[in-house]
Amino acid sequence: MHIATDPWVWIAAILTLAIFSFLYRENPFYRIAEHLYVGIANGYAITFYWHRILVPSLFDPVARSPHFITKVWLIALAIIGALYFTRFIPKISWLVRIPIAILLGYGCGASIPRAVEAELLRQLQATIITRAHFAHWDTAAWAIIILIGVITTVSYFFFSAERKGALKPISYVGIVFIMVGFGASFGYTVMARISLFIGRLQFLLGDWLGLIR
Amino acid sequence: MTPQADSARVSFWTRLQAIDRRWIYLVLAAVVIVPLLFPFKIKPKATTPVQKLFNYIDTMPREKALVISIDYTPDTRAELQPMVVALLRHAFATRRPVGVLAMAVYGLGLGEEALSQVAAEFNAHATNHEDSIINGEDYVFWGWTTPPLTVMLGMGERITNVFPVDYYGARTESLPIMRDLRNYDDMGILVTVAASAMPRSWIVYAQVQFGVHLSCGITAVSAADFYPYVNSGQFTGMLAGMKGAAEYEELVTAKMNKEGLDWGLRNRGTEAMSSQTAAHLAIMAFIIIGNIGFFATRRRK
Amino acid sequence: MQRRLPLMLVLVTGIFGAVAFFVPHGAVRSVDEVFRNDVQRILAAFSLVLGVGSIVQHHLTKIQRKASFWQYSWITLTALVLTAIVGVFGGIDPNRPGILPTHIGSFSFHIQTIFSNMMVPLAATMFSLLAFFMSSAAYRAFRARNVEATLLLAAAFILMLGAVPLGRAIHAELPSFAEWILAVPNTASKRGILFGVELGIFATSLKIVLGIERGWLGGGGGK
Amino acid sequence: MAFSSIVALLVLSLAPPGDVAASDVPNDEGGKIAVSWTRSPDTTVTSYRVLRQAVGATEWETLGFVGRLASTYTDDAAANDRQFQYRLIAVSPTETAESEPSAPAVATAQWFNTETLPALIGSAILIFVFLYFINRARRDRNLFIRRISGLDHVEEALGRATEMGRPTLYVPGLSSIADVATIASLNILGEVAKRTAKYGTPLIVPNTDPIVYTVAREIVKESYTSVGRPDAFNQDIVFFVTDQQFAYAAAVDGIMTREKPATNFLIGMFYAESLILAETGAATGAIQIAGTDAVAQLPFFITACDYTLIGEELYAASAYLSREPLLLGATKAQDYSKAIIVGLILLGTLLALIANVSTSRFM
Repeated sequence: MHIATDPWVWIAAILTLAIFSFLYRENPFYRIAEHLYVGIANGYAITFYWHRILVPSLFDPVARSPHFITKVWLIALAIIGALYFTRFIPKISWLVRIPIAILLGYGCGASIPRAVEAELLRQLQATIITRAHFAHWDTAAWAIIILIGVITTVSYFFFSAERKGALKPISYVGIVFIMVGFGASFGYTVMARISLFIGRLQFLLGDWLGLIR
Repeated sequence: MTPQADSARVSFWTRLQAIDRRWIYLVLAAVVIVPLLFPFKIKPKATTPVQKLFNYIDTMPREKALVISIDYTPDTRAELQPMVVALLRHAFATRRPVGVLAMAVYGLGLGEEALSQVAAEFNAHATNHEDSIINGEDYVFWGWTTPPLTVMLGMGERITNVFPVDYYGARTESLPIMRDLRNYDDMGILVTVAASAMPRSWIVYAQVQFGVHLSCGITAVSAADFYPYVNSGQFTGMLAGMKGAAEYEELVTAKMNKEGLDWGLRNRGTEAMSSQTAAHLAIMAFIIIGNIGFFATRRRK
Repeated sequence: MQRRLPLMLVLVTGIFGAVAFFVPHGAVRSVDEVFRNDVQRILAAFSLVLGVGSIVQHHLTKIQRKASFWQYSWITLTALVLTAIVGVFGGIDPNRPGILPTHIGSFSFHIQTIFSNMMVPLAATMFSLLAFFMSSAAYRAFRARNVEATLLLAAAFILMLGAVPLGRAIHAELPSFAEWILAVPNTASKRGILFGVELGIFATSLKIVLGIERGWLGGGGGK
Repeated sequence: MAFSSIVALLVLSLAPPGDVAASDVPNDEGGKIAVSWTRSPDTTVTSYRVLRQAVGATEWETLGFVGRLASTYTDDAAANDRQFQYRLIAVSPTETAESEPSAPAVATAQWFNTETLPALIGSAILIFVFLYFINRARRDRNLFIRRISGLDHVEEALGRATEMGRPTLYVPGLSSIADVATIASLNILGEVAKRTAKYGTPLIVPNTDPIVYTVAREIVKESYTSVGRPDAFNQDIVFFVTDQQFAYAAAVDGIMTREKPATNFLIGMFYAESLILAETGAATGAIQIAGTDAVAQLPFFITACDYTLIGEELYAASAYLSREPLLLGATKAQDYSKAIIVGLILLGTLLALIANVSTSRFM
């Protein structure tokens, strides 16, 4: 058992225990650690926004670019970007809507046709059963089950008709598929949460206390 | 069942259910710590999606690059970092060019950790310039920029426009590896390792327009939600949670041993499997006992 | 003006974003490339002002009003300023140091060291608390109280057993049955839900571009 | 084999590649020409040399070499709107054979990528369906939406709280006002507040977002006055707790154990703290109705709560209650879009099985 000597490993271990202390009950150590986390995260983000976007894509080109038109173009963009600061100036805070509109508009516009292709058409196409599926019995059976599952799940979330007649059994089969799907997510979520806790113990018992190899 | 025995049984179960949740925390902690100190060996058997990704990377043409996108943050590092390390070892062991980028700014530090760790592992055993792993020749760490749309669409045209400068600050045009790594066409596969919906954006923006081959390493929480993309062929296989990481580690270690690179490297994912198993059984026991208590008391009310 | 200009901008950039997908012609493609690599990137760089600005404003008002736990706000602000100074002036790449030296003797406080030894443990441990909440909820709340919950728990048990060697011990086929549940019924139900979610995203994007949905204007604080 | 053909084999040396063709690569911004040919029958060929000549120029320039199995080559350096001719030379260890030059070809840029046609049609149909229903919803507020069974459970749960004379707790989720789930939750809160006002059961609404808090207070006050009980409304029904995720969960746990509400509503956007809320609620024996579109939290709510509104059911319930044109129109439009999708799947399967059309475009 050889305890770590690096001061930083001790700092990391103390912060880990401070967060775990919440399990006993909410306390000052936990609050300190939580507020520290928010501060460091934002300081880290500022660093990389500065070094990896503003410097290489704005300051360098403006300083070094031979063409005057590029300088004017980039400075104009920087001015529009600076409008974000107006968010905190009450009288003219509506100006922040201009940069937001440009980013939001392009993002929504770009996603519409692409998502229709990737999420609707491709997934729809993958549900269609073709003769290729009948090459052997299991691919055929699974393709049929998936087709039924997709149609009944979609029908469960159909609100324009009362759940009477054919829709009643279809919705029932749909909820069975949905619940088996959520069961699969539930089982894997349990697995995920445990892994995160194991990761922290691998640090505490390994790197800090040196108990495990 | 006499009334007294009946009420005794009910009061036992209600008391058992009402115990303080911190006792349950202690039980869970013990169940995880003990197997960490005294692990029992577990050989995870590769499931189909993991095998599919491994076979694809193994049989990719030699000059095609393996690109890894770090789309997760330190929150889910325990599950996803072992995947990145295993993928890097697989690529370096088979002498493939590697490109790494991060779509989450907090993924940068994780990318740096994984790359320096695996490069050091290989360089420790390298004898000459040929087998050592050199930044700028064998791998490039493009770093991060935003918004995601600029990256995903821009890398289909020219990567050096999207990443003029790499993580370390060097100009990307000057790096030798970038000569034949211009855009998606020079990539064998791009693996998005993520905890959130970023893989969906890679499909919607990168694959639809440029047809790049994609796969994903995902936390077990969202794994079930991505199976439709594996089924439709949009993802070529998938690594799900720490179990997926352990399976891929197993395949890579076996491959490296076969190629005479048996360096006894640590596999974080596999090491956690014994605790993972114990904790699973504990959670299942909690649910079963809880439900027995529930049904025992319910009949009484 | 406060509403018409942003709504017009959203419409124009929205239509351009969609059209750029359909037109391979060089004229449109080069404008799209300039728009993505210059306009989007520089505006997004400044968007951090919104995030950091609102956090600083939130904590400053908390300190001003002496709201509950206001003292802790000083920790967030100082941590933010110190990390930013070390990062911006200390530089990112150890062999390309910035103006500020990032180590005193052997004790280095380089941005990557701060990241690995402060941010990783804080973030990772915060998330690993969930394992505990999960275990106590498993014991005291997850009940097979109706048909749906019973189905869910049954499928979850098969999955969890399939993931551990005990599963193989119970029945050789259990792990592959667990894999089958994920690959077939789960794929079907998640694909069905995916169609609904995608139509929801499509509706929201369309309403924003056409100016039907105006909630985002609120973010600007104006009328 | 006739003597003459043997002689022919000896004398005529290598057979050149045949029918060389060149055409513009479609769906691009120009600059690319695809060259194709049939491989030379001789097995001794080791590679092919690709040559190009601009129409009107004299000499041929070599573009590159391809292996003996190749039968296509893409010239990605052809200037737009200029005519080029291509020729192949089959190379074997001992000799070479030249092919006939191809017909001239021109690289052009296209204004529409034909491969995106399905996406264009799909988007157009969906845009039409959505705009149609949003307009109809603006004119006719009672477009039919079935009553979500979840709302009957809300009714029962409120009845139980009234019988036992214990308060009702309503948690509107942890997200901001911009989140669709929060808006849906506030619509349902309005309905719940009307009943608690009528039956006189105490209502508790803790908040984490200042804007959601102010909106929620207005909704509850309006519900109380609309039922004719403005007197029953007081300022501490709806209150702001904290914006810290886990501190909020701890505070609501305190309310659940102290006030012992008979009914808990957990409706809106939830994150990891949903486990703590649902667990404490279950432990206090309250009837719990949940509703969220947070896919990661749904499995926990389903097993921990008595009834759960799953994803879109939450939106439909809010549209059903509020009859707000945007929500109503969107729900109806999504219903009909789903019907189209199911129709296409069934039609596609029928066509694929009968006409053996393979959909391998991407498989």
